[in-house]
Amino acid sequence: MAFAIRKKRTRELLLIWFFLAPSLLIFALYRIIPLLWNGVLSFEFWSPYKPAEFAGLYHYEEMILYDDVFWQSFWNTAVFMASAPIGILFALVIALLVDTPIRGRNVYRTIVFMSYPVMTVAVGIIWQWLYNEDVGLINYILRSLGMSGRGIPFLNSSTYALPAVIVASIWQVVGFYMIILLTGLQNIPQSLYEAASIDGASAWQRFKRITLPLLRPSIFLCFVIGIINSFTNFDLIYVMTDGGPSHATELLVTYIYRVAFKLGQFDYAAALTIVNFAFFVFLAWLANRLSGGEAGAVEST
Amino acid sequence: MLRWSFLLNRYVVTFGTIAVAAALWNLYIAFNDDGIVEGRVVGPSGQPVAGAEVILSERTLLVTEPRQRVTTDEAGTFTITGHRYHRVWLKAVKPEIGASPQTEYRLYFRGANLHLEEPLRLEAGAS
Amino acid sequence: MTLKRLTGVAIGTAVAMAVGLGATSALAQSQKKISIMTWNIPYFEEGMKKWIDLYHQKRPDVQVEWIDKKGTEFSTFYQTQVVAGTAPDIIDIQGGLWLEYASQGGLVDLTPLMQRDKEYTAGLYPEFANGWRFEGKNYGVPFYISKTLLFYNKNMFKEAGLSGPPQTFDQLMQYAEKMTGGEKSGLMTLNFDWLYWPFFAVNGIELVTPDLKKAAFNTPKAVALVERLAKATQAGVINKISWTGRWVEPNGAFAAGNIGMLHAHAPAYFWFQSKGPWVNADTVGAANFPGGWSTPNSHALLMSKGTKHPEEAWDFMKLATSGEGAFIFGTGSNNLTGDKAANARLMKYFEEKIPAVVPALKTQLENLDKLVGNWPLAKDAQVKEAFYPELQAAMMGEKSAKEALDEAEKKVNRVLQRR
Amino acid sequence: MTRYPKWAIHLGLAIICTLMLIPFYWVLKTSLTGENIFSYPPAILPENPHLFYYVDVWYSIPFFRYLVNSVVVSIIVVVGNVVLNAMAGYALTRDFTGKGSVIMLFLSCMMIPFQVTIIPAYLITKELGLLNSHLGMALPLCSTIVCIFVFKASFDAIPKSLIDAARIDGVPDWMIIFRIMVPLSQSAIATNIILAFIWSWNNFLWPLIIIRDNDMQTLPLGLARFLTVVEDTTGALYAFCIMVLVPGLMIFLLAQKQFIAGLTSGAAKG
Repeated sequence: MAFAIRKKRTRELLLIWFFLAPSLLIFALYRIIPLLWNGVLSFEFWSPYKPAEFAGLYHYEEMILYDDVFWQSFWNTAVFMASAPIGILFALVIALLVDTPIRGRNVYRTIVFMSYPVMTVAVGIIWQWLYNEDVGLINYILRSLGMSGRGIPFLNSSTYALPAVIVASIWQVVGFYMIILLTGLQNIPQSLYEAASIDGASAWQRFKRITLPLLRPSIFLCFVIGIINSFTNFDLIYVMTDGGPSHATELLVTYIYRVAFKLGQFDYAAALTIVNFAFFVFLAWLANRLSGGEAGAVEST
Repeated sequence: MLRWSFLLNRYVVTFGTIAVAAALWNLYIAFNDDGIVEGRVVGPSGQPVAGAEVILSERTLLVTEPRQRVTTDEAGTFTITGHRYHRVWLKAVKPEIGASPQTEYRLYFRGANLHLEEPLRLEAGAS
Repeated sequence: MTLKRLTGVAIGTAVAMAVGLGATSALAQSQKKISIMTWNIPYFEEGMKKWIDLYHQKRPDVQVEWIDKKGTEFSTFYQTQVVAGTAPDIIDIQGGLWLEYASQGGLVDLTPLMQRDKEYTAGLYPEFANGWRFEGKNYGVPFYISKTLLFYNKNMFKEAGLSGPPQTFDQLMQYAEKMTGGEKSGLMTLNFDWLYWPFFAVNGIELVTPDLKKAAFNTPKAVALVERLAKATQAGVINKISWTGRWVEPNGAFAAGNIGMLHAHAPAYFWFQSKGPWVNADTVGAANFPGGWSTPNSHALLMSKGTKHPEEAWDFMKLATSGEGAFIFGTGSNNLTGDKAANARLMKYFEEKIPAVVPALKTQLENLDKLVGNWPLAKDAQVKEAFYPELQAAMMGEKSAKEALDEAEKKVNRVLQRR
Repeated sequence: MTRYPKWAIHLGLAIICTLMLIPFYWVLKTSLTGENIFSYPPAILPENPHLFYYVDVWYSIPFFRYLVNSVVVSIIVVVGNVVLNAMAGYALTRDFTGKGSVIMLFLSCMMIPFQVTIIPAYLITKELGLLNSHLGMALPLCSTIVCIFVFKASFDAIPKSLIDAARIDGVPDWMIIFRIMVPLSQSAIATNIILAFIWSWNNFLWPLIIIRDNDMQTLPLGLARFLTVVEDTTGALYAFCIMVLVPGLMIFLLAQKQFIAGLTSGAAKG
């Protein structure tokens, strides 16, 4: 009997790993091996034209001690990440609105979601125009309302550029957030609200006591997506500002790309990649420590 | 009879409609892509001009290149056949009278037949 | 269940399509083949066909592959191909990108070939050919040429009571100031690569020492110049887009008719003409920058080190950059080439077809001894990256000129001294 | 659930939708008029709209060929995602040693930006002999982490009793999956289809790197044709953007019902 159970268990384990294998293989080929490659490269002097030479910690030293742009892009990435809650809050409001039993809510949902499937390049080009200092729509409206004399050069000022890019990025992803939150909302049993109403809870109390807690896994999933976004959102910045002006919108990912392919320092870019990755692993660990149960919720979403 | 009802879902209907529309459009194109341009050339006062040269040009990057030339008949009408463009420029010239401004005609597909409602009007003195 | 059925149909379609398409692309691999990679000229399709026909008259047995990439993705694609050992044989490069490849030994030294084919080499402009020389070796042959010049809006000149283009730098700034007001600003420049360097050259400022080892730009004169330019920028005399826009924004603004003078290179003309219907010979003038200084922004054809057929590739390069081939390119892309004879023919062609652009094109062949901003720096891209953001910060009023230049000097020196 | 009057909700949503739609409106308007978007003041209504920029797009690039390539790649990606993610998602619903590490591994893989993997990924694809092929373009996207978790959550939501009952009856594992779990996870499948389609459809840098053959290019690569510096291609550029957008929207609209339900089980039933 014990043998039979063990045999069954072995078969099950085989099945599990067989099922995981294709996905693991794809990730190994396209994520993990490249990451290891970067790891090796970061300790070498290397270019496409020359054999590699051992460099020790040269690149890491350069980065941490001398490279202001690295630090700036590091902070920009952190700011970008910290802005995720704004988008999520906005999405939450929309989700609550389209969750009400009103006519045409499917139309509203579709419209809000519509920005997500647009090619990022197109999003970049159109927002570039919206923000344009002389002819952009936003400045046109501001001027028509008499709120500013000369146009505000949103993307050309180191003060406004990063927030401006963040707004465009939120515009693009808010529909995606909304859908996630909306689905979370729809899963909350109506009976809970009814019971709370009978107990005389106000709308705000019901929101705080029922909606928010039960929505936590969805909100957390949004956060994860927001954080991924701040690490991988490349196209939008590339098109809108190319990291400028004066690196005001440089994120780690755009900086790595610039260093590798525009400045031809693949070895240095590899070191940046490793630090970028370490930064994320640290964040994940921190989130895990701080939120305990929440990370478990992400695992199961 | 019920067997075919599974075809009535939105996927089949949507893609089917698109396929049918595309097929119809291609059918329409097949019957109308002989590259025929028909029209008339008139003088400044509206009288038909015989023997005017009509030039069909294509635009390459930034300059227009003449591709075909025909001459109008007694009634001032002309017919160009076999063009393969989706944007054509037409201009009529008769040295003794003048020339019409080079005008762009955009078409919905390559080689579409074009029947000019408005005649090409020569302007005195222009060339 | 709908979804399941859909999935089944989808798999079938995908497999069928993949098999069908795969079969066609698997054919014909055994022949000798050279590949040429160009820089954002996807519209040159017809001309490329003519080139290949011409080439086949001489070498009927060699297949030619054409790849075209946009400038922003060009180096990403190329360097990936280099690592994989499948680099295109011939590449068309703009700006200083090639210097890095050449300094690391990634390009073929064309000097022996150019010396061998004297007749061909003699037909090229030596000034433009020398722009592709690094440490005494020629790595490229000029393909199409352009350099900066000053376009000016004649309507705005008239309104401001000005006639003719400025002759000195002070005049340039005065004119710009006169035309500024309301929506209008007097001056705009393109800023990518080193296109703005004539502003420094006309004031006698050098970027690096002659041995290319140290920064030489941090002088009181330079500080005064940067202060002046920054002040003009803050006052709107120089449009801010000069320091932030790339191509579309500055040229688009000029096309909108609100810019007095635009410091750009010749191809800009076609672009803003297509956006601004008002642009013609009577409304837009073209002149040399004060002092005749200009930054070349030319393209060259270069050969990758990994090429298996250098002779075949060299024949194609010669064909594309001289005689009939160069003429085909000039008419197909509205550019001047590096070949003197072809340019003489092209000038006639432009005079007949697009007379409005002729004044701008004429400047391209003048003052060839006053080209600046084309230092053969092995780390050109990194130097640019160290210098420009600081200059930009000063122009946007975020740093004082002194601070910015100090910082830039420190960074540029670090790049030049780093391994 | 709420006591706000309906007109207020409609008003709020109308404002939000307007904000979301303005950029779309502008793309659409410019694709119909081709005007210089850098002219001032901007024209709010299109003047003399026409469809000819769409015709230009069709002929400027081998549109149909690119479309077919895009469709093929997207189908491979969508099928790959549905099948492989379902398998991985199912595996993650079971208990086994190393499960925590696998999940951590998946999560950290999400954070490696594609841009830093270009060169090694290219070399690997070359070794696999998949350069210049549809499968080569599709493979890196064939399994995505977010979607694996969507499946896992959806499977988790299926009552254990149902599966146990089947097991006791001696139904083999694979049959349980295909006869019980997959039919009950239509919404997760819809989610996978939509997201995988969008990601694959808009993929730009990877096809750009591994495709040399003009016949193999996908639609987003056609973008370069409309960003040249010598021609006025504004109208065509925006028409192109619309033409690329439409299929994604269509898939969303078609699968919307299941999609919303799919993310529901994905997000909340943890």
